[in-house]
Amino acid sequence: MKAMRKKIKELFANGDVDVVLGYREDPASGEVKASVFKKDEMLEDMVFDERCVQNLVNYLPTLVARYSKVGIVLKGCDGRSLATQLVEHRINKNQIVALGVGCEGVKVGGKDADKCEDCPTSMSPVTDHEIGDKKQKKDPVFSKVEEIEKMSPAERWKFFAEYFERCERCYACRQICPSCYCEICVADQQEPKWIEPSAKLSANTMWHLIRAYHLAGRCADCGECERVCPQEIPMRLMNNALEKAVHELFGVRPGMDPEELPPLVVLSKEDPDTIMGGKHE
Amino acid sequence: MAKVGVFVCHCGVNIAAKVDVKKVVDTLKDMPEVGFAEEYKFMCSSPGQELIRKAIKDNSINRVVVAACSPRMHLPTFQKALASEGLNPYLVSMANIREQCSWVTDDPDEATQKAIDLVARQIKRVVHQDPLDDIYVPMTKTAIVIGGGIAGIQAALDIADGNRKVILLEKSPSIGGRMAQLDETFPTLDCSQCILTPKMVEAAQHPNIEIRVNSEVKKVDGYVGNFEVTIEKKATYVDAQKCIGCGICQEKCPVKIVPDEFNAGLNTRAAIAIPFPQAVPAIPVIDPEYCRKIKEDKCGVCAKICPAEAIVFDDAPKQETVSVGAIIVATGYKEMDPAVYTEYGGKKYPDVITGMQFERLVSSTGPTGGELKRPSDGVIPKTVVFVQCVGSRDESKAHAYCSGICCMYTAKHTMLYKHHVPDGQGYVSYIDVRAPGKTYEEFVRRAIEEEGVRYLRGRVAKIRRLQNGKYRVYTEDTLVGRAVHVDADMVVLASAVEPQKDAVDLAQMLGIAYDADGFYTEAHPKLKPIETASAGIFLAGACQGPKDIPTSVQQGSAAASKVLALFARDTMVKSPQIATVDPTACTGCLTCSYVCHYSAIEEKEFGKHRVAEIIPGKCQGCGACVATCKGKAITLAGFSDDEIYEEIVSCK
Amino acid sequence: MQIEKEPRILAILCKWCSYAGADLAGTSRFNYPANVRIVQVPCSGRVDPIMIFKAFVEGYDGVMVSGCHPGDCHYGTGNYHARRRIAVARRLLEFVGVHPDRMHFTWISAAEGKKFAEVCSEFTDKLRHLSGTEKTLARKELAT
Amino acid sequence: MATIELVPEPAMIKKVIQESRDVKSYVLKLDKSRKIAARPGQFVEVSVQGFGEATFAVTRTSKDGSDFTISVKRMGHLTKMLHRAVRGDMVGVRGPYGNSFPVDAWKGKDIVIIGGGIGLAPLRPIIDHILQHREDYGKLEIIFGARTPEDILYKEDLGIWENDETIQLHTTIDVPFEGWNGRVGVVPVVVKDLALKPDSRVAVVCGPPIMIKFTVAALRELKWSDDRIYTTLEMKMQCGIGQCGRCNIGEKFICKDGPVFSLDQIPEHAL
Amino acid sequence: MSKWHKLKRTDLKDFLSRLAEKWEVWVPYRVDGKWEFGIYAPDREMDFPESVIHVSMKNLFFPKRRPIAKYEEDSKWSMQPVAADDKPRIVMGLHPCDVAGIEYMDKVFLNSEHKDVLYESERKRTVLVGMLCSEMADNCHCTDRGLTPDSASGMDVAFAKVDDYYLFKGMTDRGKEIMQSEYLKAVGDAPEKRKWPAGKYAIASPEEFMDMYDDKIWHELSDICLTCGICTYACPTCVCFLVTDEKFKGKGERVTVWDSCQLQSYSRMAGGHNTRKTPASRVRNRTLDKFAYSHLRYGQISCTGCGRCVMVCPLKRSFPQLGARLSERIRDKKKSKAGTGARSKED
Repeated sequence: MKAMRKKIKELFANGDVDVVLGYREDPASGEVKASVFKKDEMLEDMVFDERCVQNLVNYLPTLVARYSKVGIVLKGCDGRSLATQLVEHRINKNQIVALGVGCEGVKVGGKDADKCEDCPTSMSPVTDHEIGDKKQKKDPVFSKVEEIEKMSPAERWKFFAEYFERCERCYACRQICPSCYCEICVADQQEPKWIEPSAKLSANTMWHLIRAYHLAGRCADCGECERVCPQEIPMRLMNNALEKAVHELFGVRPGMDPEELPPLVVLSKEDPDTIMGGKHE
Repeated sequence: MAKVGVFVCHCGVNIAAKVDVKKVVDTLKDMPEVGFAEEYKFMCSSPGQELIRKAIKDNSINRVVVAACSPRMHLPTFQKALASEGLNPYLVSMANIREQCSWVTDDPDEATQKAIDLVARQIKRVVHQDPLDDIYVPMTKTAIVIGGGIAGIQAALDIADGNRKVILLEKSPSIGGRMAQLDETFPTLDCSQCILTPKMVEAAQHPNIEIRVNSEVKKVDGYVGNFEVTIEKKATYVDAQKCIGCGICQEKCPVKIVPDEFNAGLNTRAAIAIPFPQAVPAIPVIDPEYCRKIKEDKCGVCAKICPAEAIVFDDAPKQETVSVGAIIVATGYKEMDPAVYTEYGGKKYPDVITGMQFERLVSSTGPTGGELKRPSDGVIPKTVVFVQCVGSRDESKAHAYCSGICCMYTAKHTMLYKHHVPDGQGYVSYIDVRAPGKTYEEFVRRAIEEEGVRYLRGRVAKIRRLQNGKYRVYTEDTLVGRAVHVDADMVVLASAVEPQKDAVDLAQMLGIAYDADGFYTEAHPKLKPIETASAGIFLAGACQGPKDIPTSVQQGSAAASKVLALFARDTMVKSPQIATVDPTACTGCLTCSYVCHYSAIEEKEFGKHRVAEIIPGKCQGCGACVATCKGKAITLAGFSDDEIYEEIVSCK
Repeated sequence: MQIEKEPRILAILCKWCSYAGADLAGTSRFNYPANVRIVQVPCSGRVDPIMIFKAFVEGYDGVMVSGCHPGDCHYGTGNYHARRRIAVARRLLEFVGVHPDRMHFTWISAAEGKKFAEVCSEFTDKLRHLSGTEKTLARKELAT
Repeated sequence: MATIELVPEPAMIKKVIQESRDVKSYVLKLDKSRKIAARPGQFVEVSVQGFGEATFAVTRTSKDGSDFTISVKRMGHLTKMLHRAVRGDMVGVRGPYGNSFPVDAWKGKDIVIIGGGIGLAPLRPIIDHILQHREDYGKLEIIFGARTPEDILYKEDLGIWENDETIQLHTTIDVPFEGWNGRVGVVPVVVKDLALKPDSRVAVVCGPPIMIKFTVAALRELKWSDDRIYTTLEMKMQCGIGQCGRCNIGEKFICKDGPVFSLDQIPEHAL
Repeated sequence: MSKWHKLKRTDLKDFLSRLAEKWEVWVPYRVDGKWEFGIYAPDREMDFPESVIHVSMKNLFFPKRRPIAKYEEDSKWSMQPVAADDKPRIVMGLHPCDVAGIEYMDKVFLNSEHKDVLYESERKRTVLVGMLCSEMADNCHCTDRGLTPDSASGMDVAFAKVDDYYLFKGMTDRGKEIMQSEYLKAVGDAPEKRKWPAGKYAIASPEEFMDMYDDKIWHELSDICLTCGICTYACPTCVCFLVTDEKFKGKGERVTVWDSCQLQSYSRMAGGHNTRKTPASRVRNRTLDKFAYSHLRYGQISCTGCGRCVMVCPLKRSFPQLGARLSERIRDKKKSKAGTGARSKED
């Protein structure tokens, strides 16, 4: 933490950053929230620990529009998220100073966050400065996905339909997702009405399928969609299912390489046709 | 909304036998979109089309659905009918109730029900169809001919004579191609060089032809009428502008160990050399692999001696992009390396040579100055065996196809041999003789009957080098049914005709199809032998398949006529069914550009944002970008989301 | 009517190969069940999985997508892109409970009329076998 | 049963007029005998069954009020569908809604109508009204700007106005165009060129946002006070009755408290 | 006035079952640990929580998805208004802030020349049985908004939880019928009036808020807001909606669907022009609408202090705190009189 504050002070002093996006502990409530730190601000409130769950990358586009240089504190997963944004020309890397911090895992509701289970790296794949350790981790397990895959189709649908039914279409999941940045989301488009605007099972199903599909190969599993969902819809599960799919089918883990194009726009003549067919093992 | 005219065709009994056409009309005429509904025996006939025209006039319908055969068959017919009445031709849609309904359904009730559904769906769809205007794109009336062999030269000359500019691209230092290496040509035995050189010179001097040697295609963008071809000129280390072609450099160059490609590797040449005396242009090229100055920074004799100071040791490859309207591919062939035939000792035995090597051995410009001496010891070969079909018609070892020209050139070789060595004996091992061209058969007969060449029917099993320096050729004579062997001084293998090594790379750059062997595929084997599936790209010569000189020349001229016909127009008409980006909805992620096969998507400034833009001329309308765009900022005219959505949801 | 009970199939076919293949099935009079509804697209690369999702939600029993064989795409590479998208879409649909037999993704060339008819028949058969199982995703009414 | 305000009444398209490249006018007649008595500046909500609703200014009302006209520029999906409509097609209509131009308060004044493109549509009823009560008003000046000659609307009316001695009409196009001999220049520039003095005039401005902004600036430069400049605002509207929420400027709803405002009634950011 | 009547807790189910014979009785249920409103059925776990539940009452009067007309696709025009539901209904367990929300909705939908008859019928068929609060939960701040947690104002019947019984009192004629119930015979003492703590989120006046339109603070207030729509869905007074047509198998419905000014699509016009493109402009709209516009329109600010927006916020951002922060800024500005500061130009 000391090292981080020191680094940030240095960056401010050198004029390398205008603002730094980080985590602030509210002295009153003790809650940790995303916050934009400015030069003359005390950095004492800045924290980095297991309470820093939120992915800050989502705020970058707004900030880079207002400041020319933005520093950002990144966990491993957030860094993956940033990588996916860079490759899609969402943010100009020159405007970013990426402060990778060795992440020891975060906690949601007092428990280790689910997303940390399959985390591939403690350190952001994109960094300008690295603070703390870099630990590469093993291949993903996707144990929760596998649990679902063991169910019969009807059971699976029952499981998801119950959640889809509850969706209020508040779009918190979309709004917090760095990768959901369409100018006009397909869910907001009136003609053709691929997704009807009203919150009902059929339209909600369309919404969740499309949300998950659009993130396939782009989602870096920051898990924010699920965390912010007021109805606790297991969106990470769907994201993970597709993360597992792109890993198995194309050998890709999104966000691990800031140069790597999303697998769904990569031309591959070598894919076997079997990927389109039948039950997968 | 909209007022749709619905026309259901009986197609004689083809549809009406299964589908209750009247019921289809009766069921659909009350749909709110339908303003007119009618059935007719043959909608594609003149009276059928007249029905449409009349309904447009009298019933002021503004959309048309024709339920008949496949749109692949008659859509253009009905589009014309609409256009003739002033209605935009893209406001018609066809319901395929013949190929996809009446012809594939057993039960008449089911067929009728399906037909109703199919037509209703098209009615819903057609309402969403937009009027589209054909796109006219200007055309660059310059052609590029890739490959400066005889086919390419002929094509270039014909186009140039038609008063259009041509770029003649050749990857080697001189145009001329394979024909320049040949001694005499069948079936007339006229001197190859003598008939080719004037053409080469004519091409060089033609004001409409720009010859670019030492150059290769690196990239092809664009589309018919507006190709952008990136050409790379290799480093030659000689300034072509300054060089006067005196040849003193190649004389003085101390490195004389470079295998001479022109002579099929039979001798060596200097590291700086003009490829052959009649080369066009007659400018030497330094081979950097061998040049001591370039490799070791020693020597540099050529530069010192060059009267024109044309040597540039720090030359580097240069890329340039040229705009052309049409492309002729005339990259020719290469002779197969017979090394796979280890039993023939190709490559191992110095006197087992290929057909092209034989050409060079008998050529007056060849390594021996036209005297036929065998490579190993310079002895004049008294017995020569010519082996046909080496690599051709032999699927197990090389190619299944027939190389087409070997029967004839082997016959020619035997004659040339007899002319050089009148007391020599030639043998030909053959499977059967294919001589279908004009006076070809007579030519072969002349070899056998007048020159006394012995034709042995059968495949050579093995060639063994004997102690005495002779080569024992084990073969058979199937006509008499026994194994024979011939002890020869030299063996000539009629090695197969193969596509160029980089043929597939070029095909992929051009986006043209190629067959399993690597020869380029014509658009139609009979009716479009010159065209490729890609508009504006034509084929000439042996790159499309083995060919002799007359056929190559014919194809060169044919391709030129295609190009000239294309250039007779000032603009190109392009289908308007292309994709467009709504810049207000685009986020500028540009992922669409990665899936575009035609590089048609570029970046553009839109206000403060960066957005994707589709170049209308380049877009071919495949829709890959549309499916990639998550925000649906891209619309493909003719296959918009609206139209497809309506088709999906309006099926009952 | 009997047709009502038959499974409904949406076939999204590319215009150059599979649609032509379907035409050839007709020209060659290879019969197949009358429950197939073909939507023409210029290229399988145009197929946005949103179409497949919508088809299931709108109540189709099965969805089939077919384009040119790999290497034969009229537009060069559209079918390669389609292959990846569809592979992912299939995983997602299976994951939320669509029976794998309800999806059929394949390549049919313009010359494969017989294959088209066979695929339609076999696919219909498969769906008939599924008639007892739940048609997941399919909405039943306007308000669902 | 009481009517649900948001459910439209059926109306039939009596006539379709192609005004310009991308603008069509529709003469509509309500199916029921109810008449649409739209005052100048009011608007209606027009529905296409299955495609929702959009807002259109009433651009003309027939004398007996039995039918009325809207002009539709092709923008989104609903307008695209409307553009496909033909005579005899049915649409849904709600309204008229909104306030109107205070034409009665303007009596005795000189009126300047400044319209850009489709922005002339809501202003045409004012002109119609003045021409019907010509003696009540002073001079009538019309400035109409279009992007190109192909974008000029209401050509028939322009012809009539041109020949009416009591009207001064200035038609302008944005940039030079082959075959166009008339005035060239964007509306704000024309306003400045004409050096319109406030005197006893009232100006009514409507057009694309950018045109309104600069025209207002030009008028202010010519010393016009805000209470003399009127405009009719456009924003995304849906219900038309001040309930759905989205068309607010501050506490005012354009659909209910507007769409007609004089500049002194609205904050600067509304322009 | 009438008196308070006792209902034994053990009699609650019988009481409700009896009511359900005539009315549709809506009560709070707990489903998967979450509260929601539903029609009373004896076998479901129900209770009356002390403070508001996270879903707002407005869904019962102005549903999320509300068909207003039906049509047949096979016809050029067949749009028929839906019939309003007039089945008598009791909604039980509303809190004073909920009632204040309903009163606000009345102003929007009923005090207008264009009355919303569907809303009106929902109101007409409903007897509001409100529950007086006995305590203020963490997020409650209705006292800052001029409400009293145990005020029965606007209710047809008021009730309070006391020890092992409930106290009921009929407030209006409509409520009287319920009071006839045989389970409400026993008369009890009026529930004790409490003194409620003053607010922690006092806010400035509507007029003062109006001056803040151009302030640069909106960027600060919006910088971590996701601009999702959940706070507006949960809010009892956010009634924005969109009108759209939905169809399936030849049948269509025109529906109103809740919309939210926090979403980017809300003000986007065909052609791309969007008057509220930035998050800051959307946060500003919502804040000013709650604290100023509503007052100028209807004479009542539209924040009832129920605290639901805080409950549901994915980032647990406190909207009342935001209002207080803004008010603080207003005070600071007044004090310093330093002028306007940098005017933000973002739209």
